[in-house]
Amino acid sequence: MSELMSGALELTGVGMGFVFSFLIILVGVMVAMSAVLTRFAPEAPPAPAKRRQEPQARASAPAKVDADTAEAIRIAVSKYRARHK
Amino acid sequence: MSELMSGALELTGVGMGFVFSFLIILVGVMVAMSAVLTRFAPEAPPAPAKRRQEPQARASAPAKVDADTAEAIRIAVSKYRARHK
Amino acid sequence: MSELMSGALELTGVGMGFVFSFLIILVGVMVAMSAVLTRFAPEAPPAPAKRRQEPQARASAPAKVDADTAEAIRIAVSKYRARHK
Amino acid sequence: MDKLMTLWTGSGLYNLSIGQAVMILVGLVLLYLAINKKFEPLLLVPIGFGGIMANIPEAGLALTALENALHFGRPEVLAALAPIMEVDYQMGQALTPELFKTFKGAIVDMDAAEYVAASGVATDFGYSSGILNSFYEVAIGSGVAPLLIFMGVGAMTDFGPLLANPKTLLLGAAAQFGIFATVIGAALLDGSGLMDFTMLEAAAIGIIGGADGPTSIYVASILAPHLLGAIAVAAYSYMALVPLIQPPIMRALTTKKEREIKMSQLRHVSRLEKIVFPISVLLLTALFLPDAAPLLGMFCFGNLMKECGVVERLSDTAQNALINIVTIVLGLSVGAKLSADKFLDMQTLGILVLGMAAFCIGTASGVLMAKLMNAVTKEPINPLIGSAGVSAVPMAARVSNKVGLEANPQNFLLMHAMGPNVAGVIGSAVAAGVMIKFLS
Amino acid sequence: MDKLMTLWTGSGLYNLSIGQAVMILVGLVLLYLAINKKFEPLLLVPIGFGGIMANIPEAGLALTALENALHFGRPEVLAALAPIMEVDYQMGQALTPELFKTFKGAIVDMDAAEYVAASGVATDFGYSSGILNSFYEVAIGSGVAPLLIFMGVGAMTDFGPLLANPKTLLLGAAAQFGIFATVIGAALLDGSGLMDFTMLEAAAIGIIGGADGPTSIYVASILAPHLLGAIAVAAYSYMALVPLIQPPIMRALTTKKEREIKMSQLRHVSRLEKIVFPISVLLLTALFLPDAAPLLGMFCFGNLMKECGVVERLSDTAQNALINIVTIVLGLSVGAKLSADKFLDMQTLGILVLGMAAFCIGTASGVLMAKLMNAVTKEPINPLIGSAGVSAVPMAARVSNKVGLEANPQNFLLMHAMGPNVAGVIGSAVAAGVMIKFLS
Amino acid sequence: MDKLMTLWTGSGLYNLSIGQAVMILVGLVLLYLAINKKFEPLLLVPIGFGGIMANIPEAGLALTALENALHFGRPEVLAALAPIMEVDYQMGQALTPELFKTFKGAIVDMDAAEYVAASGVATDFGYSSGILNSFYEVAIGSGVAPLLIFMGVGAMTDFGPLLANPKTLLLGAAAQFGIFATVIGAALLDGSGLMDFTMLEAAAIGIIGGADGPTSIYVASILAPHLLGAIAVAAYSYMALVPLIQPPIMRALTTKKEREIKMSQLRHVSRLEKIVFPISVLLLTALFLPDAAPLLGMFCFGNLMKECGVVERLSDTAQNALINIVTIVLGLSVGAKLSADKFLDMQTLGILVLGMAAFCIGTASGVLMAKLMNAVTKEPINPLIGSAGVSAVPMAARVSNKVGLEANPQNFLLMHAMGPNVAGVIGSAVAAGVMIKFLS
Ligand code: NA
Ligand code: NA
Ligand code: NA
Repeated sequence: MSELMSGALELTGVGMGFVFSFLIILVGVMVAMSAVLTRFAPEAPPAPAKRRQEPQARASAPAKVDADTAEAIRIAVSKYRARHK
Repeated sequence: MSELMSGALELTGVGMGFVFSFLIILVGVMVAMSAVLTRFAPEAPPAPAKRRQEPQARASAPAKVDADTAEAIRIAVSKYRARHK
Repeated sequence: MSELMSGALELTGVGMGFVFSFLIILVGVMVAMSAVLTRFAPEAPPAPAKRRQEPQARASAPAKVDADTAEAIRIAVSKYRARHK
Repeated sequence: MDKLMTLWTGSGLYNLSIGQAVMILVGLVLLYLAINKKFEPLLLVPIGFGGIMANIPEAGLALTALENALHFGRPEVLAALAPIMEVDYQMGQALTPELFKTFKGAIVDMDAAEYVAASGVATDFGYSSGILNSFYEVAIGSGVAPLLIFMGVGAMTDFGPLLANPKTLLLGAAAQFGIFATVIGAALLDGSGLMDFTMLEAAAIGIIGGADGPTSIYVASILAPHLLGAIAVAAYSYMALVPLIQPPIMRALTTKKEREIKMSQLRHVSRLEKIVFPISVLLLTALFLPDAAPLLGMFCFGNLMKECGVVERLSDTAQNALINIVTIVLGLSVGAKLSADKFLDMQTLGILVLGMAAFCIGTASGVLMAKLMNAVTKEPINPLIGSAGVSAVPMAARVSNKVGLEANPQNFLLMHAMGPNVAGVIGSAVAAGVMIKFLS
Repeated sequence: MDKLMTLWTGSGLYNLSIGQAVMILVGLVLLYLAINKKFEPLLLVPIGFGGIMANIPEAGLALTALENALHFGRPEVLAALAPIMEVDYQMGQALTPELFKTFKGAIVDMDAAEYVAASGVATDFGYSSGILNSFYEVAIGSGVAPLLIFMGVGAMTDFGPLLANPKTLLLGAAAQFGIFATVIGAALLDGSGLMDFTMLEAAAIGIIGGADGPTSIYVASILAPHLLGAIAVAAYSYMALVPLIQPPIMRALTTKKEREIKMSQLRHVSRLEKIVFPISVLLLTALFLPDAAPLLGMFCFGNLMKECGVVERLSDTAQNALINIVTIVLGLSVGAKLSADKFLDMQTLGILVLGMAAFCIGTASGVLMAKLMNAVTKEPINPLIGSAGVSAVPMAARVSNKVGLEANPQNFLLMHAMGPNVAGVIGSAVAAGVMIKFLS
Repeated sequence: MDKLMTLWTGSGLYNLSIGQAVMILVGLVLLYLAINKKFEPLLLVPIGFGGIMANIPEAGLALTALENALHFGRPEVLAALAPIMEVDYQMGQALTPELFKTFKGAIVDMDAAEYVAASGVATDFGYSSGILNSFYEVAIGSGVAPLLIFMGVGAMTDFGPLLANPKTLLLGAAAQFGIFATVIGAALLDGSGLMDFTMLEAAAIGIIGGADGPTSIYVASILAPHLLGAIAVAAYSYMALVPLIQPPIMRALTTKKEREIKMSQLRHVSRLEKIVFPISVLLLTALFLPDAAPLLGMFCFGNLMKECGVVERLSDTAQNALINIVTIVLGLSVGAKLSADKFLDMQTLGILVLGMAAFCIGTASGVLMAKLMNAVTKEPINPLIGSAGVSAVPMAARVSNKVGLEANPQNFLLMHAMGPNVAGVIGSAVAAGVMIKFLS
């Protein structure tokens, strides 16, 4: 077996082993973290959760207005069109 | 005649010659290209053409809405003003 | 007194002196500038001032429209809501 | 007349080599694929255009100042360079092609001090490096561009589906087998005598199977910069071909019944979990694989900016202005590596074949891993989401969804496939770290 | 087995020093403060994350190529470096901790030519500088990043309130006493034998009292780069703490009656005045304090772009894409200076204590100056706006407003406090110029 | 007292030379023109402000580390530099103005290695390069900034009108005669003995007639960097003056009847044609004029990004964030070349006169070419669109339209003038390539 081939095989073994080990540990950490967070820092139920996000919601605020705006405009436009058809 | 002057004249001759040659060739290429494209890849008639452009028209879509919006708003505003004057 | 301490005291004296001198001169310059500008390049009264800004107001134009728009929309939305409640 | 002659002998038409003509065609093909076939256009438009620019004869846009000086090969310049580059040449000696080859070969043999000195001589004689070369040095030579793009990708990635179902990380792990199988494939090709690969080259080619552009470019720039052009082109082309490559493999390895498996709805993931996740990944990287720290660190930083919710303006810039600027420069830089003498080589053919194999094997591994997990665990997994483990975000997840819908029109797998999909990004970065650890 | 061993001996867990572990914790605390307590998150998120990355063992992300070469300390590399760095070492000699200390100490003793040569050797052996180090060199080593941020800040600053009431500039001048008092404090601490400070270090620490991030970083990078990490962290943390630090001092130094003082409405400021103002400041700087020209020049340039009204697109970019990109890079660069050996030091403790003192003294000076002005001039000034003279824009002005509202719910001080607030920015830059003039 | 003295002897007022005072006035005039008269403000605001900053005495913002070291001229620094710079000086020798002149003259005589060594010595003594100099090196010294701006301009250019009427390319060709006539003019001025110009300088000045900022800066940075400041200022000022310069010439060379010529409506141009066009230009450049490849390549790349329709986000960034950032840095960099010793020179006067001549001759050539084409071809061309061939996009096209409307209020020439207008951009870049080919 060539040196390159033995090197490739060794790299494959160590590499896949390490990738799996790392991601399995990560699975463990994620599960543990979720458990801890759910227990000690439970997210408030939906409604208050929304409220909590508000202080920093400035960026998304326009989007919200837009929904209303869109409706208002849709109505205004349809009226306008109806009148000018 | 100074060396600088003879250099300048030569540069002018070669330069203008080259600029014209290059752009004349480019004219030829453009004419040929348009002929080839019109022949072998004719653009669909206006209506389908519009449809073809739509997938990527997201960027210009707001502009279109704006036109309608603007009218709607103009009307709404004038009404509002009429009422509050 | 350590060398560091004497250096620190000297730096403080010179530094605060310079900061105050610089800013006092700046106060003088600002007062003089305002006086000169008010005298020789008085800003037109509010209305014309507005007009003067218009040529380059493209960037701020939307803001202006927005004020009107906002009102129009507020009305439209409230009407819409009233009707759909 | 003299000047006209100069114009003609300095023109591209007079100097065009066959290799350059072919590479210009390759560039045009890449542009065609990008524009007409929508093959990852964000990268392939700049790469294709840069490839054409790099092959403009005499312009030297992709060459360093020293390479430009050698290309024009004026005797006095060569004579000044000869002692520094330790080439046996004296003014007046014939300028044979062998001589130029010797000079070009001597570039890589110089140490840093000699290289600086030789570049200084080239500068003294008025040569400068081409614009694409400048872009390459700043963007890829420094390693900065792929990392900044990875940061932007992090800022666009939602780990919610992965957090809701952590075990899909294993699918992302399994799919990395494509990477290492390709290294073995390169060793086989090398053994067959058809083409030569070193271990470094084999590893750099394998990473194509990771299906992550920035990771591929980062690894190639460290392990085998001379193959960077071909590797980047292969990586992005195959990512664009995912919808063609994957479905047959997925269908071949699964039964209709397996493809119809419905997965339970994903649980809600809290904001706090999403904030803690990138920090956890960073800490694990710090503890277990420092060599993956540049890639995973920047990726997690981008993701943290997105999720923490207090730096929206930085997150927005990372996802837009910054990543776009870097993409333009990176694409042109990759194009700079598409010069004829580096690309038109049997190795490039090998890269294309091996890269394709890497994708196929990775897809298969992901699907098979899902089947294995089904055999072991209770909660059923639709094996179609395994193929998404190669990453190629979000294309591979969409492919899983589409093949799933074919089997059962009510079975929406997209969100489930996003888990392994982003897991594949982490998996490839880990694999990259292992390779850099052992080989660089 | 061999490779597994390499993986383990190269892992972070195996190499983690106590200092690094502590610094990673410090990074996590900074992230917590930034994300959960909203402590200047735009800077502290990147600084905290960068701090963690900088302390990943073996990754060397914050080290130069030469430092990385010394860290791994292969005998052949050391032997090649020894003559250049004038260290007494020969191949085969024992690699004692003292030897490494000698090598590391020799870095600062080299002149520019030797440093280039040594770095070249490190590069020849395959070492490269870490990504955070590259960011640091480009962003802070060149001095460019704090200046570009200052330009962006200028483009966001409205000098209207200051122009309407120019004498509030004096409040911004008085508050700079915090800076110089801190220098005296550092001298006292040094005299007490508790910790050592040089004049340069004392000055760099004092500038924390200026309460301007970019100014602090700029001055620290010139006068005491080794303290930059601690200084930047202190500066931004205390700026975030302004709402806690200032009110007690403000209340202690004022009577209820003083806090209730109503100030007359600010006059309208014309567009032309706002255009002429940054140019005037630039010219005064040119005439009287050229050393403040980089800081004040870029600041005034940003402000002129904003006010002149004809380059909106440049002004927008300076306030958004550009400042965001620079903030990301600057934050990570500052993080690079949070390595254990530079941060875990008695000096850092001194910096934290002195920085806090600087803020308190600056606040008090501003308030007292306002009271002094009230005693001298006719038009009454609410002394609460004096505290805004430390800058920390716009936080300090908001604090003035809030404390004012407590005393009289109808008394809105915000606009009046914006005058001294932006005056403080100019004042700190002037103080920085004086320090650079005498000490660099 | 000592420190006060230092402050005074280090102040700008104490050190201000007459030249610097004049240049600061020039900077203020540029700001006035930019802000009040709307003279190309995007460039002239940064250039004017940078010009003022560059002339702040003692600040050295536009100087390299070596220039700063020479400026302060401490004997020990000079003694260390003397052997490297091959200047005859020994410690203790009198510091005469001649000595400083010799030192400054020696800067350009050093080769690259000596320059690095001398800069290293300056760094060792604590001198660093000013911020404007850093910007200059990065933005213009590398050639990158004008090319990136050209890319952004390409992404904003619509070649539709040119594609609809290809023969208007000839108008863009004819207008380049302004460039070459100026070279002859410079030779005449040189012959007259009034001022001296080299061939390189004459060519760099001529390119002002191309009426394209980035092209002018790119060519000047290669052929005559010492004239860059004056050339850039002239180029942008005259572009702003196009509405004043062109109409009299246009009216003088045409009859009312010619000005009333109506042109037939432009045909529709397909998307595919627009995509193929930039690629065609790139290929022609590759074949015939590789030296124009950097300029035309980047220009075509920008245009392709715009037209291909699949990389909107890159195209948007090229037209906004990227071009704005580069404009800020480029403008300040150009300002760095407005130092008194380089700008206050008879040559600058010559540049201003010749630049104006270039614009006038170019305008006339374009108009005359249109008349010639009318004499030869069937389809009538309104000669007023010929003047748009100088480029100055889109100002010159608007001027054509306006003068046309004066003659016939129903005659809208704007779209017809856009053809020669963008053709002028290509024409200037080709002329630039020819000059670089023969002279660099
Ligand atoms: Na992957
Ligand atoms: Na301040
Ligand atoms: Na032109």
